[in-house]
Amino acid sequence: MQTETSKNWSQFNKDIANDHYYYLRSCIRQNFFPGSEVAFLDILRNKLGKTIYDDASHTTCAGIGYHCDIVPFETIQALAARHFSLMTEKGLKHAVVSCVTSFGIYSEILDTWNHFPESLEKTRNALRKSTGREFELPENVVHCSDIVYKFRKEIKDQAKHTLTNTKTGKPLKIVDHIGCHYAKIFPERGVGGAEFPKVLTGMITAWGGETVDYPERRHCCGFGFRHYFVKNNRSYSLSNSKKKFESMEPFQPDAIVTNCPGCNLFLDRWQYTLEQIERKTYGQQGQGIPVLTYEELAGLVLGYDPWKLGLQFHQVEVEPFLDKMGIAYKKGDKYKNLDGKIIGERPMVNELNIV
Amino acid sequence: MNEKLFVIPFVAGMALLFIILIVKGYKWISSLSKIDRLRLINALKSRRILQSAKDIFMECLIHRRIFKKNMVLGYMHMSLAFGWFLLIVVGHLEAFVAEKSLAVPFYLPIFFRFFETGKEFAGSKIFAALMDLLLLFVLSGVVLAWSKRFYKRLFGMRRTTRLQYGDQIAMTALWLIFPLRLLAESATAHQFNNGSFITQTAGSLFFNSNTASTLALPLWAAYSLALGSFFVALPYSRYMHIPTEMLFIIFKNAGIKLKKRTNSFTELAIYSCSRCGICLDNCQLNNAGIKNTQSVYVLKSIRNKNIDDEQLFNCLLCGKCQVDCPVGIDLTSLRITQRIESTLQYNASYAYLENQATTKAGLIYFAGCMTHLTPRIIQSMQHLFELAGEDYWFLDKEKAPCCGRPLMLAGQYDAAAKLIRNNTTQIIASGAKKLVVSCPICYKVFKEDYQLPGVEVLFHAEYILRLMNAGLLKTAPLQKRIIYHDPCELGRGSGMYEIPREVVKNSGQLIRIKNEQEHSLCCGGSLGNLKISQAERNLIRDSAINEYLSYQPEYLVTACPLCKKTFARNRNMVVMDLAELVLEASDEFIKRKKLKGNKVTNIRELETLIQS
Amino acid sequence: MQHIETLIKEKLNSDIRFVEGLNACMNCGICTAICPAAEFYDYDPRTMLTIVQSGNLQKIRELLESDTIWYCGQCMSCKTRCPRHNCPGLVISVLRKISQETGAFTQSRMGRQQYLLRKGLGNALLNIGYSLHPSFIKPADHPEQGPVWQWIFENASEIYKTVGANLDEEGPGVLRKIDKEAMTEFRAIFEETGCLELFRLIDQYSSIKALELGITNEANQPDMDQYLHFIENEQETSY
Amino acid sequence: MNEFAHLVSRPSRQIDYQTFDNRLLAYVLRYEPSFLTCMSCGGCTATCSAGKLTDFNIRRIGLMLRRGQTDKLAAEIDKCMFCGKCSLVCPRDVNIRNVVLLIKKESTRLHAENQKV
Amino acid sequence: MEKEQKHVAVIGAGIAGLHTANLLAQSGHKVTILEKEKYPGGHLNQWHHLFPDHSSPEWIISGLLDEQLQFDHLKMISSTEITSIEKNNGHFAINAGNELRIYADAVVISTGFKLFDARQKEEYGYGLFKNVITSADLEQSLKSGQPLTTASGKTPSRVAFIHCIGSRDAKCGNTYCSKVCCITGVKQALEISEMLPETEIFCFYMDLRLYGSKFDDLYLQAQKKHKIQFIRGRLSEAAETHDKRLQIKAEDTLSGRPLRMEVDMIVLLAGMEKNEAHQMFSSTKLLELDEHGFFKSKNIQLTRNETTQPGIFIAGTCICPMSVNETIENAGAASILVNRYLEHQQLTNHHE
Repeated sequence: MQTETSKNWSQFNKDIANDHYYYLRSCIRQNFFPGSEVAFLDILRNKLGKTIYDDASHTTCAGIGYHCDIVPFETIQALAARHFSLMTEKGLKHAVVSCVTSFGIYSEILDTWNHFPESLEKTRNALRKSTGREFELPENVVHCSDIVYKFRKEIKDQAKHTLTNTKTGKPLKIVDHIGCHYAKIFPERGVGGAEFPKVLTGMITAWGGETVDYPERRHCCGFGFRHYFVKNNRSYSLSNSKKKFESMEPFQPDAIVTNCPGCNLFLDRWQYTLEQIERKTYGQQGQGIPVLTYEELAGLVLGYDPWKLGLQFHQVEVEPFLDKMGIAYKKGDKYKNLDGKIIGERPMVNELNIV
Repeated sequence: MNEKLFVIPFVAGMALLFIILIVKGYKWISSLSKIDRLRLINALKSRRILQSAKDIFMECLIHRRIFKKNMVLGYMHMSLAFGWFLLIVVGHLEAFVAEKSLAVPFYLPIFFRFFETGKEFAGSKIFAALMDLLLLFVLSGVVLAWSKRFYKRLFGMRRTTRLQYGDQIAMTALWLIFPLRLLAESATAHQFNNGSFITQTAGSLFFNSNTASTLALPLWAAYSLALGSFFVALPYSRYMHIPTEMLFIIFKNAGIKLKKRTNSFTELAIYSCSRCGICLDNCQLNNAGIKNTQSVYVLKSIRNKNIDDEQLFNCLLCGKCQVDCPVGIDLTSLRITQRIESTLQYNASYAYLENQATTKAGLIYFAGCMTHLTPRIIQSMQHLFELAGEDYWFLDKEKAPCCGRPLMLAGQYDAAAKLIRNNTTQIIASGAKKLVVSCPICYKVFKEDYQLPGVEVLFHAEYILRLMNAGLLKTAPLQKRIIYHDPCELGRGSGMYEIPREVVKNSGQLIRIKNEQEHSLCCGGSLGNLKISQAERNLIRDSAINEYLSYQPEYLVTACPLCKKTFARNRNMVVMDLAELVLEASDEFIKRKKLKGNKVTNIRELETLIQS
Repeated sequence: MQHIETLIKEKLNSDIRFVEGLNACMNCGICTAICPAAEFYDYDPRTMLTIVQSGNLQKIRELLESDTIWYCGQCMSCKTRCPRHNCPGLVISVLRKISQETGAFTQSRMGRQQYLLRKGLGNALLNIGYSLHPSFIKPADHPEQGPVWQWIFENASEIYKTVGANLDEEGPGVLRKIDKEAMTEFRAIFEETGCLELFRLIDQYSSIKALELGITNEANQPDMDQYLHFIENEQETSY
Repeated sequence: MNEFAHLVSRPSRQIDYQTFDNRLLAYVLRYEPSFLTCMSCGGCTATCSAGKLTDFNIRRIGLMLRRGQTDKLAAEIDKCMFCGKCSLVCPRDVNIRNVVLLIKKESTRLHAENQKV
Repeated sequence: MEKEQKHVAVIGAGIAGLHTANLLAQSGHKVTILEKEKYPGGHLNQWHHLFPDHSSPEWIISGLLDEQLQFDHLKMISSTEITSIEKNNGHFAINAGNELRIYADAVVISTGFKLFDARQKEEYGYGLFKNVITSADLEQSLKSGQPLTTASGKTPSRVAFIHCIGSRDAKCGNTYCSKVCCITGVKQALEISEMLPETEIFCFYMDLRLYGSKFDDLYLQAQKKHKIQFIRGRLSEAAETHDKRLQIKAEDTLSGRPLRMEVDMIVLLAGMEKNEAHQMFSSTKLLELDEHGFFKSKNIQLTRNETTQPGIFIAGTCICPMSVNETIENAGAASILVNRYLEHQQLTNHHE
């Protein structure tokens, strides 16, 4: 796990495969931001012309279980090995991971196998014994955002919108939140390293936005795994997000863009909670700060319909941001099903943004 | 216009003074506690009143204590106080004789020469001569007082107190009273020839008939004014000590003591301070350049109600100041009382002391915090206990509760009581009959503030001397010149001077020095002072060391771990505790025996040897 | 007593993550400075690491029985900065594992919560092959999820479809149902790699603790539902 | 029942130099400037009589004072027995006993002041 | 017998090189100093004051240069970079730029150190936030005589010194202690405090390694007179706030709590690193380097100035981090060893 870091990571560009990916989904992103994964595949296939295999047979990486300490390291190694085996079966060598926790898990496992070959051998045996599977080590394991970053210019070329405030003509101010496990453990596995990662800022600036560096930018959202899953510990999670909001508040950002599905969830939901219990909002004009995934951001830039992207899944209303971008959307469509009927007994009212 | 009216300033001043004194006196007496009031009544009724009268005479008029300190200073105080007193007494006699009545106007004796300008009466010449003599006596005191302001060394003093506003008025008035009286009487004498050898001579020297008749009345008026001013200023000046001290002596002789809270007796003590400044020169803080926290200033601040912690806690509590206090005020207790008042709101929590294990033993050794910083003393004590075959429990060997005295010195008596309670429980539970301590700070508190029925509290010097007397500890006096330094808490604090000296004499050659026993110096390390810096402590220590060095001692022996630690930081002298000295002398004893051809390797062998 | 401490030592030294996570700590505090848990809990990764580095097994044992090791939020920020390449967060993982394997976790409030996680998250994994499913996030337990989630929760099948998800259906896609074969392999891995054994240990030690706390049914057997309820509601004494 | 009862912002343990109350520190430094030279060596704690009996840590008290953590400090200082060993062993000759006295003095005053408010 | 004049090449005209060259010239040797910069003096040219006496380094450099004037057989060639050194029959051929080739009987390397590039510690924001400066930058600023201000021209109300930048840090590959930064930090803190008495100054340190004579006096003075506060804890990160101040985070390790503070300026006490020039010597297998990339001594205890290659000597901070007075002492020691070597060589030649 030792990494020689005697270099400027901001000058460092990691190796990102160009095509033929194997897709590994994220538990939290599927649950809370399903549209993002759909959009990612669509962008890759239809906008960038890449092939990516979406396998029905892969499972969770059990990373949450691992960080909640109920799943041993040996287990997640074998689960990762199974995924590599599935990938090997398909003749693919480039894994693309939707979840930052999973990405951290894969990075840790590959690093361990590299430093302790006996653990790789043990994993091979365990996988063989339990499933009869064999596997090859992947050539390239990256996070989905790495791919979007790599093709940010191609996306810009097809952009329908830019990240500028259409009313003022000024770039939109966007806060990036990377997610701890993206580069904090292995700075060399993140674009731009751990301190000033470029993976999201690269997208933001490429698409015309302005990034905001605020004091607690690198601070954890507070997920803490067991700190969210156990109800009584949740105030820890809340407190850490609050710390971030307070720190970013003076900069008056237009939106937060996240790399990690968990962070996206917490930065969105804790704003609502803080508004409920402390009567405090951190965005402009008493509103919350919209929190978007990078896939959603790319989708908006490429002109996807906000409700197809799943922006209705967010608690903090995203409409102010869409308005600033000058995106035309139908307000009523937000709550409609595929047949064009309003879902639910009453249309959703977002309590947070009622002034 | 009635020229008699010039007496008005005197009469008014006198009346005002009496009213104030009566009011104050009533307040002081009435606010005494019930017990103290009973004590006072008993004292007034018993023969103790005679003792008080004697004390008042000796201290308030003769100023015996000041005489003891310095003859010139004593004379100055006596001539002023006793001389004036006699002037009043003899003046009254003269008036009674002249008027042949006891019912004379009370101002008459004061202005006798003015009113009785030509009358001859039995012994008038003698009275006149006597009164002149007394006036001369008083005037000599005034001259000395003047010169003291300019040349204090004559009085053996390096410093005198600074004056306050009230003091300045009263003092100026006092200094003017007698010269004015001399001038007024001289003028009258020149006019009416009713003076004697002084006034008559001065009259013809200063006046002609013209000036004498025009200046006499103004001079008498000035004299009356000076008197009146003095009386008015008196309650607001240090001269208040004159009436207060008398009451203070009566109270003190009645057995009334300073309490842990301020009361009327505290106030009385404060008012009794004449600000003579004798305490200033005794104070070793002078060596550290600290010039404003001495007892006289603290008393003044308390009286003015502007005492602060910086002044109150900047005192070694060594007790040197009160040794020479002419009024005999318990200055240390007074300051501690004030510290108690200052720290009354503080909390303390020693819950952690609860449930400690005790050990059954016949003797308890309590080393105390300070001894823990001088492990050689502990080692020596343990050696001594082994030698004596004691079954002892080293109470504070590992877990070390404090004795409580340092807290008391810092004014926190309630907190100290908690420690005392804890330690008492431990000591009683152990079933010990003896408690030996090697630190005078602990000794004082164990002796005075602990209730330890059936337990004898012994200072290690006492214990060692007993071992020596019982033949359990044999020493051969070392060929060393030794100065014994009296620790403040042991000497002035607990009155133990001779026992440690006996021990030293058994172990070496004791040199007697000037500042010893109750005049002994403080090492500067005192826990009583919470404000002084280490650098200042070093100055105090070094001045003591330098004095000791002038006797060319080989060992400086003390009986206090804190003194030892403090002195040892100055590397010019070998410093040791009594216990260490004794052990060295004991080794010497063994060595000498051995030289005589006997092989001694341990105590048992020594014992057999001694027995044989 | 002695046995447990020897066991702890063995387990520590045999875990490669421990070897990776602790080189030599020089107590600079860079980890605590940045640690989100150090700010909101009485927790200090530096001190934790110093104790582990000291090799004092009794102290390490106390650590395993304390809330301390459960405070870490596993963000691994400590790893980024440590000038000696230590990773307190990783050492914590090892300590937590040993705490569960030795039963020490039942001695602390935060430790006991492992039973909650094993039941909730553990069963979810074994049953569906996901850590989460929309049906698990019940609005009543998750007020922070807000009214939007309530709407999603109540209308999941319809809403997920609008964004192209494949909720609980066959084939690939978002939230698809993971097929039988995959689940068989998944569970076999859990069995083979000791995860199920860990679950059994957590269950076993937790029922011992329940018994110890007198949380039993009429047959004097530990009542694990009640125990679950107990640890769910166990409050922090103070902070 | 408040459904958000379990969700409160936790108090921060962080020493925040932007917000800390330095009144007590300023008072101590005014009357005992030797406290400035403390280098946190811990000699005082090692010798402390109270420290031998309980977890009382005089060095840490000095730090609490310097970092403005006055809330717990007042209660903590009450464990001091005033024996003075700390001052005697201090390599920088800090008059620790006076520091304790000053803390007591000013915290008592501040407490009284807060009561009034 | 007539003593044959030997030729010594000294590479690097910092104080170590200048002093060694002077001493060798005094012993009668012909000496050539090769300096890659235009002017001699090395890093000291950029330094304002030295510790512990706050003296100016100019007098050291000018003193050494004045001394040179008395030796005709001492010559300095500046603006010349060495490209290679070859050894032939116990003699050395030194190739430099401009087709220059010098033959020497012995070589003294005094190439000094390289200041750690603080940009590598990205988390401190050097090169990114204008109010983050290094100790070298501060020294330049002090040398300019201008009052110290923040980037926006304001007097800083709070300054933090951060110790151990690029030292004792495996993250940047330097696990050793640079030794002089602690005292430099204290000295600079004192100087700022003298200049701006109202400014609050904090030093974040891990250990205060004030090993030298009078160093601890400065520490005491800093605490006592200047109320400079020392906090034991390594800075974790610095970030710019909305009003362009800097938020820093460390642990106050002595109280075991994380600490946050806003300051107007951060001074990073950058450590000493191996010079790039070292690589040239090691790649040609001429000399060995130690694990930190400094030149390896033949014997670290006895012959600190001898390299693993007979005839090539080292002096000053190319061996390890050193203070100015240590460097001067070290240069003296080097000259003695060179003398001994040349005498021995003369004897051997004579016998041959």
